[in-house]
Amino acid sequence: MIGVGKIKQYSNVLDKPLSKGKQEVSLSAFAFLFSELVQYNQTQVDNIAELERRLEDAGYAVGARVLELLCHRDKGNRRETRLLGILSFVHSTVWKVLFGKVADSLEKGTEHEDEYMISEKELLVNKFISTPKDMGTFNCGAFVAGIVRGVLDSAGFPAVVTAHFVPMEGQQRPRTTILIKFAEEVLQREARLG
Amino acid sequence: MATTACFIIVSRNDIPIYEAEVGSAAKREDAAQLHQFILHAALDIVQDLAWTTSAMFLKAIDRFNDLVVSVYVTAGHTRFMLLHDSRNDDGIKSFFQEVHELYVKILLNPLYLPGSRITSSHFDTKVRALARKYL
Amino acid sequence: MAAIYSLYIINKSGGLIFYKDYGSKGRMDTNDSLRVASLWHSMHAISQQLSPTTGCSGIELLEADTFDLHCFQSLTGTKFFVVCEPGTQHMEALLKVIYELYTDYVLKNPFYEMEMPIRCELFDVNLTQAIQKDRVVLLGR
Amino acid sequence: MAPAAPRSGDAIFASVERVNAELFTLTYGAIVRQLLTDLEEVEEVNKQLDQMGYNIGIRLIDEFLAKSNVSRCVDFKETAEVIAKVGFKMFLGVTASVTNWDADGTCCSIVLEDNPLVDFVELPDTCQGLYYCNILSGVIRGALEMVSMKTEVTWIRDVLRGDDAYELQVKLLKQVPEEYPYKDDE
Repeated sequence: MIGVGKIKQYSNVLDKPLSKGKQEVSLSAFAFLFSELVQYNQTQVDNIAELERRLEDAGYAVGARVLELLCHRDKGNRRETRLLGILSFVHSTVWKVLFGKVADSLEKGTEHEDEYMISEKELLVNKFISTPKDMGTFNCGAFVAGIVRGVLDSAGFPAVVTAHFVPMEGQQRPRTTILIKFAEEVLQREARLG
Repeated sequence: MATTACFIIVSRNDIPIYEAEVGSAAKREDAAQLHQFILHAALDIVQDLAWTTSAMFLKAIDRFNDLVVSVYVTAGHTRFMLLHDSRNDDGIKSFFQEVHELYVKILLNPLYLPGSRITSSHFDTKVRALARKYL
Repeated sequence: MAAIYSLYIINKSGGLIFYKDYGSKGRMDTNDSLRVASLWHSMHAISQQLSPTTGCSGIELLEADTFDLHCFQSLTGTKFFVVCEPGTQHMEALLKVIYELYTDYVLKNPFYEMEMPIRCELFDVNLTQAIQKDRVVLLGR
Repeated sequence: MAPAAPRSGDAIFASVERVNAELFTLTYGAIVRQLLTDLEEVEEVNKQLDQMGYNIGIRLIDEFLAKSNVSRCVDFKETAEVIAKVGFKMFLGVTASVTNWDADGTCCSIVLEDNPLVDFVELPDTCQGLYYCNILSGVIRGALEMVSMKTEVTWIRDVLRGDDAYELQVKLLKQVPEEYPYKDDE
């Protein structure tokens, strides 16, 4: 059998160079995989809140890895130490790598000091998903909320992160807003660092 | 080549996940214990320092007799700490940066739990090789 | 002038999983639409046996004096058929577009269970747009 | 309307919407991690991954047919060729080749040049029996079953277990004729 399909061989995985992040797969491949992730988790839970939590947990571990990879590869080994820095890292660097574009908007919450919102008219993971009415406010974007929390938590900015559908007038489809509510310690440190 | 050098990796919540005596001097068991104790003592200095700079390499942050503590903090606040007697800052920085690349690859393994002990033997061999090369 | 009267989608065992009518002509209530679906499923299958040519894949076009019926069956057995005004053009192309919308907004929806009736909001939205866009093409004829 | 000529995998891959492979790899890693926590038994995880692949395959086949204009495959040989040449490229952007045909053309191997499911995976001692990419075998089995081909898909070579390539064996068990059983027997 000639060496068909001989993959560049490395004696061990650590010899392999880090990927440049240029390789692609079809959106369909991701959509089918994500749909299966949701369906599998539906069989493991008995209410919607649990389903959202499980999707978030799945995303959390992705976030922790994305932070280290992107700060090392795309950010030249620089760490984010300020709140606006980490938020713009998520809103642009993370979004561009994972979803191919910068997020539509990053806003500070109006009512609360510790709230920020990243919104997306068409969140990639929700592109083909129609959430049944009887699932209320459930949003598969919980997976993305988990990724964001994973990035923020690992970077030292613990927060509660949730995904919400927000209707937009004149639009049939609501946009998805990722609501980030930072922990008290983050705001105190920000104040201290001045 | 540093005669005495002790390298540890500490997770974000201060749990050691990797240790290696990488100095050229003969290894003495009690020395390793002492080295790790010194490094742990320096942790709280690291905690505050890390927020004052966006750099990962924090250089020398503490001293113990003729031994110096150099630290490197990754984006996820995993800390590489080196107790050494050599003065070769550039060598130490390169050592940390190359270990960082290895650490990212370990972390990208979905079957590795972030913050748990690094048990990959390949990782250990490569770290010791890097130490011989740079320290 | 409602060029397209109605659209049916049948699963591979003949069950109706989607029915939509466009305007009053040829409107069916739910029982009738179910009956039409299984009737068509059997006719489509029998036609393969009757056909003199081997490897025939069943009726693709049924022309009657008051309507045409264009049918597309995927290799997986799902049938899409549209009832429209006689002589309407582009129906094969429209059915192909609907098939692709089905693969996107139905099969990639985690809340859709295979072979069951389609209740996917995104499918309806995109279908309406596809039919409208196509109707413009028809009117522009 | 003359059936359009089947499009090459490259042509389709270039024309469809694509995402960064890292999102795909990291999401798949999250799935495997979830299964390992939920099921603990590595053999159970292998089964569940295959089942999840099957669930994807029975849905993905329609997109494959819709986008590739593939008309009915003459025989299993052509089918395997189309899966390798068109299917893997169209969805995963990787080339695959078909080899090792048996005498009567009902069993072959599909060998992957690259595998976007895997980036820096190293099987720890606790996961030695794991077939990390087992979702792929399920996808092929599910997809073929929807076009009336019952198959058995197993791993022959797996880089994560020390082999030099990823090789799947696809064995045709039964070609299920799907004439409509209109004799009222059911």
